[in-house]
Amino acid sequence: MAEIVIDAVRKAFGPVVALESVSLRVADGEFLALLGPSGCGKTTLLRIIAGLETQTSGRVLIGGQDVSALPPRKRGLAMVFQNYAVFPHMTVAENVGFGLRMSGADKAHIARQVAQVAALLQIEPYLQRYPGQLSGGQRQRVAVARALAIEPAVLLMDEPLSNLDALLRLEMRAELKGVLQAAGTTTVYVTHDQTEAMGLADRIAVLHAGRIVQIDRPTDIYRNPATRFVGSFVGSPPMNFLTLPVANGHVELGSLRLASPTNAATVVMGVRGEDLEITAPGTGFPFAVRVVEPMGSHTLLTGSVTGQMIRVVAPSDSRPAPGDVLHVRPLQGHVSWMDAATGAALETKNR
Amino acid sequence: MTRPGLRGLSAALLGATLLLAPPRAHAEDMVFVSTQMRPIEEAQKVRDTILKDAPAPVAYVTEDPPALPVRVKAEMQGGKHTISLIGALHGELQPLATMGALMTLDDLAARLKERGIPDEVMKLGQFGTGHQMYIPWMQATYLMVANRQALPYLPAGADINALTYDQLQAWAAAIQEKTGKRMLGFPAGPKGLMHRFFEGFLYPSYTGGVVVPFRSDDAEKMWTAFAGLWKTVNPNSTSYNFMQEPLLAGDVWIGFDHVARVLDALRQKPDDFVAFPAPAGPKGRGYMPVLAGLAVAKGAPDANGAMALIDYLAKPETQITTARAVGFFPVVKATLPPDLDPGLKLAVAAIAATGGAKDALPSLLPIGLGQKGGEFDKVFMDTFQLVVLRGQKPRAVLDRQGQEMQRILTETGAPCWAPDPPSQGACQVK
Amino acid sequence: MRNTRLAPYLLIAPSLLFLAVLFLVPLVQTVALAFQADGPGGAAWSTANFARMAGDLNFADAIINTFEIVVIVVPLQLCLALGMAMMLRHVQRGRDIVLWIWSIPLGISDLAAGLVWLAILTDQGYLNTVLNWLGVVKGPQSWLSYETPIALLAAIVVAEAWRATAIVLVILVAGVQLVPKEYGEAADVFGATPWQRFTKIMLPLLKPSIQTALILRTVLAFEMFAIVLSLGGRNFPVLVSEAFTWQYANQNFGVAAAYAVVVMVISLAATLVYLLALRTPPEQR
Amino acid sequence: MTLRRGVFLSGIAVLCAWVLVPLYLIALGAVGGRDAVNSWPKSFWPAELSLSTITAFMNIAGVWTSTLYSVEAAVLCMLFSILLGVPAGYALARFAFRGAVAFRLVVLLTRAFPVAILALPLTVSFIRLGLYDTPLGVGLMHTALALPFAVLVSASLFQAIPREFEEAAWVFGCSGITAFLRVVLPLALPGIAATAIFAFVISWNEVFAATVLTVRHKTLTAYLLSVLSESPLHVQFAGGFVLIIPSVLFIFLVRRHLFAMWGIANR
Repeated sequence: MAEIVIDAVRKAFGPVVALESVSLRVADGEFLALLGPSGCGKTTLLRIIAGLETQTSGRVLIGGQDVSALPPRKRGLAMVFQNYAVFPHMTVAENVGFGLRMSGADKAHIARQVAQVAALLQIEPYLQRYPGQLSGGQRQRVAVARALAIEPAVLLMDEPLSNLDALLRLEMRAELKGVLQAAGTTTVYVTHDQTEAMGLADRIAVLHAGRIVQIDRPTDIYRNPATRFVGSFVGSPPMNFLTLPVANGHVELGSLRLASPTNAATVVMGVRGEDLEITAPGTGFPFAVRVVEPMGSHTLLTGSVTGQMIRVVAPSDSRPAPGDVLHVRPLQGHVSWMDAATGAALETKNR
Repeated sequence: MTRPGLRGLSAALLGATLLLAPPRAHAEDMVFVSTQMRPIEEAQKVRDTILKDAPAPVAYVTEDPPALPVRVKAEMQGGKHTISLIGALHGELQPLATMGALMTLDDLAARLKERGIPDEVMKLGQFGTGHQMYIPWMQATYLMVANRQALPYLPAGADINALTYDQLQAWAAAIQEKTGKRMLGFPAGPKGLMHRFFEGFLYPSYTGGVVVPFRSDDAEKMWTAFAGLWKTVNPNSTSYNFMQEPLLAGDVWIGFDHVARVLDALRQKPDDFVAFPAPAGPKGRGYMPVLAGLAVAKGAPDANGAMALIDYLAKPETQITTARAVGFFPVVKATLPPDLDPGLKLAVAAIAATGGAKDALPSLLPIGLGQKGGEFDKVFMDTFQLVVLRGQKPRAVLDRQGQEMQRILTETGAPCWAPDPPSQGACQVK
Repeated sequence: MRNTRLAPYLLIAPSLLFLAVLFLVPLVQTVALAFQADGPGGAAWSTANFARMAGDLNFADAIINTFEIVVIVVPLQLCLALGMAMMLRHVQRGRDIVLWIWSIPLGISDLAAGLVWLAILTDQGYLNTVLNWLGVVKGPQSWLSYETPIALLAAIVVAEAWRATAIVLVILVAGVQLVPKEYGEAADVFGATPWQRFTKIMLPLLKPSIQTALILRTVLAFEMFAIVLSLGGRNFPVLVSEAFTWQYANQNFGVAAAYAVVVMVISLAATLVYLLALRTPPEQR
Repeated sequence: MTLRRGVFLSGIAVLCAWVLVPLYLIALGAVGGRDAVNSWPKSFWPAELSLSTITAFMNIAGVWTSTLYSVEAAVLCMLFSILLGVPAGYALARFAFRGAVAFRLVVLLTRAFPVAILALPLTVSFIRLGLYDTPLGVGLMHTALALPFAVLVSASLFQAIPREFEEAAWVFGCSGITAFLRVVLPLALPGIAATAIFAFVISWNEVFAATVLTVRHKTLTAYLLSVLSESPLHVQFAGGFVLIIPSVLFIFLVRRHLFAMWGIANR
């Protein structure tokens, strides 16, 4: 088992900078998700850890050893690829035992290990089949089994669930979490799906434009986004943002008067849709409903406040008609403030 | 799906390793390269009958005439000799002698004296050097063959063994008139020997020479006459390489070619065909005797074996076998047995009639042209193409082609050969 | 991957070296040979070989014949192959077999193809047998002589079309497979006729394949040699057969090289024309 | 069956016949012997099925040895094309390197030339190098013809193999070379085998260079070109027929890969 330290790693492809000086520490046995939109550099970072890509500068340490100059095979890690990369010309058993064969393990050990992970991932019936005869979900299991078979100190996963359909993804997510918790492997998991990251990870590192903008436990990321970007990327629906003028250290919104953490001319107020409650007229701010989407567990209302679009998660029995004007107000203590210019979160007193 | 591919590749690799070591089982056989008897069926007869009783195993290899000097030169330069014995025409051996690629065979010539090779023939093998460069091997010439169906159309009073070009034309014209078909054929295809017809038959017959009178008034008349004759010639002639095929197929009734290239027709249907000498022109009955000789390459891997083989090939029995098999005739004193097959008999009679004709005018193969032999032949074929096939005026064509011919002769410095009068230095077109 | 910088160069080095030795060197040699002639005191630069080539009685014919063949055969093969490729899309059962049969000529040498058609077109060949039976001709008739240049040209065109349409077909079928069916279906939905679907959707998308096929076919057509020799003999000189004759029969390497240079220049020019005329703008890729 | 379908199917049939009937006719010419070749009018059925012409042809000295030389040259061509072409194709497919475009261009450029013509000056160099008149020399010349295809086709074969397979192999303990041998090569092998066979066919069929570069060790095509024109028609037809048979078989072997190969070679 090993701790991963990423020390000021920078990666540039010619003039294009993919990663700007990223530093990160993944504790032994920890499950870290790298979350971000496509093109943010999360896969590049994962590939640098794996040794498939060479950083322009900086170091990668695994288990205290500097592996920056080592080829992938000498880094003692395993990886699950986005398209699984299950070798089509080998049987499932040969695939699962591949890493062990490469390390020169004896046959009995390989057989034992293959049987064990196959049982864990429920792929025993397919061991003698070729990957071409398997479904996507089964291939995914094989890819994970192949990674776990070598009992790696570090497991890297690159969007392993993105090629599965929604239902299968949910199922595999739960299974993966169970298996990995039992194995206690240090895991770095790349995804652009925030629910996957929230559900699986001990901690989430949110990447944006080649930088880590926030690294925290999932609930903290959700509750207290470090930037406007994090708020809008994590959570469904994304956080609402209202740009409001500041007067005398306060902002006014309908009948609300809230203390602003800044004295700049404007400030951004961030509040999640489920943290807005519908109140009687005169107590909140007016919200003109445009679209009503009954979702079963709740009703999603889209409308505008002072000309800016927000979404409100209302109870499922609430059925306003488009065009209605409701009054809403944020729950106590569930408001985030961001700098209007930089989008960075501002410290608030009532935290 | 990868399995068959894998197996295929490994099979291929296995095959490759086997093949990369080509069989050298016959590597020790003495190599006998020949520009004669090249067509596969003839070559096969050489191997199966003529060389069957050879003193030692022989690898008989055929070679296109132009390629022979290239190959001999390459072996000389490379220092890696494979050829022991060379069989080629007189004119093809001469450049090799000039190149210094041939061993002198004076002792062998002396030993073979009692075989009865005529002195003047033996002497040709010295190229005027005083040393024997090759031993005469066998001889042949060209002749005409006609289908018996054509005989009724022969012009009145014409003797088939003393035909003239005018009579030939009248004959072919009569056939065309009666049958509506042009039944006279010449081997004017890419591999045909049409140029020999011009060099050895037409030119001497009309002009008494080949090079010197190339652009003479006689030549001009000759071409005009030949263009007239050509009107009665089967148009497929420019594709014929061998006349025996169209003769057998009945595409032509009258054909001219090397004896070896009509022999098959005579043999297969001796009752259908007659053979006779080529026609005569105003200056005589031009004909080209073909003499092939045997030479030993300098640096030959097996010079003694080569000489032993020459000895064997120059035996009267072998010479008769050769005549039977491929239609080349003995140079040594040998009486052809009376039990010759009828086709061969027809050829023998025709050849005897050719050489023995009162007006016979022998014309040698070009000599001393070396690698330019091909271009020399091209001069005649180009003239033929321009005058006869494209209908250009002979005078202008002859003047232009005459310059071309002079260029070749000047570049090679080849002196005149018979029937042109001997020259000092390069032969000159008048 | 420490050594990625050097690795690709090490990998291409052998083939690059090979092409340099067996392609560039002889290329330069050909040009040099063509522009040299034996003068007094060894070889000297001259255009004498080209003068001899141009002055030869077969030169004009060879140029005309070569171009005639290319101009007739290449478009013919393209149309034929396009038709076949389009037909193949609608073959359901036995597509494999049909495809195999149609691509058989791909493996047949031009020498063999020439012989095949010689068997059909000789005086006593199968064509005349059929024509005789139909009453078109009476008895054997010659098609391949210098007196029937049109028939001879037609014979060579037919033989070439028979032999080398397969390569165009294969390239086009491969190209067709790269075009998603949805494009045609979309056009269909929007009311395009089959002909419009072909001309407006399939042809433009096939442009790269057509370009490849045209370049390859044209270059190979300029190289044509054995088929002409078997069918036409000396009645139908083309550039490469003349180069061959000068090299092999006439033993004049300089004039042969001059012919080679002419063939190469024409081929290269044709390739450039195709590249420019059938360019696909990068934004449409 | 509708009328349209009928027209369509007969079109297919006509085109199949267009390919097959000439092959049948030369087969007739090959088995018929001299009499059949000279007969008129021709019969479209073999009068008697005799393989005597073909066996006679195959027994002619020189045919077997030249067949052997043909195979030797073709196998060498195949090996060289693969050994030289596959690494270059791999480099083009997997590495972005300075000069890749130029290299691709050089390879493509060789296709814009009638390469066989280059055999003319090569006679001189080959004589000097001792390669003249050897199957090795012919194989080398034919490699120049086949190499561009081998490079471009193998490049596209490798491009079609996801890079992740290789990366997975690296991660699971392979070096660059073992990953190539254990993972990439097995996947590309069918395509490479097809390319090899195609190189074989190119060499087997090539006449011009083979004729110019050889004297005694002629390949079968070159041998036939020189002797056939001096042979009677029935022997010519037998020779042509013998040339065709292996080609037809080879095309059958590679038929599945033919299209994939060429489709990608387009680029």
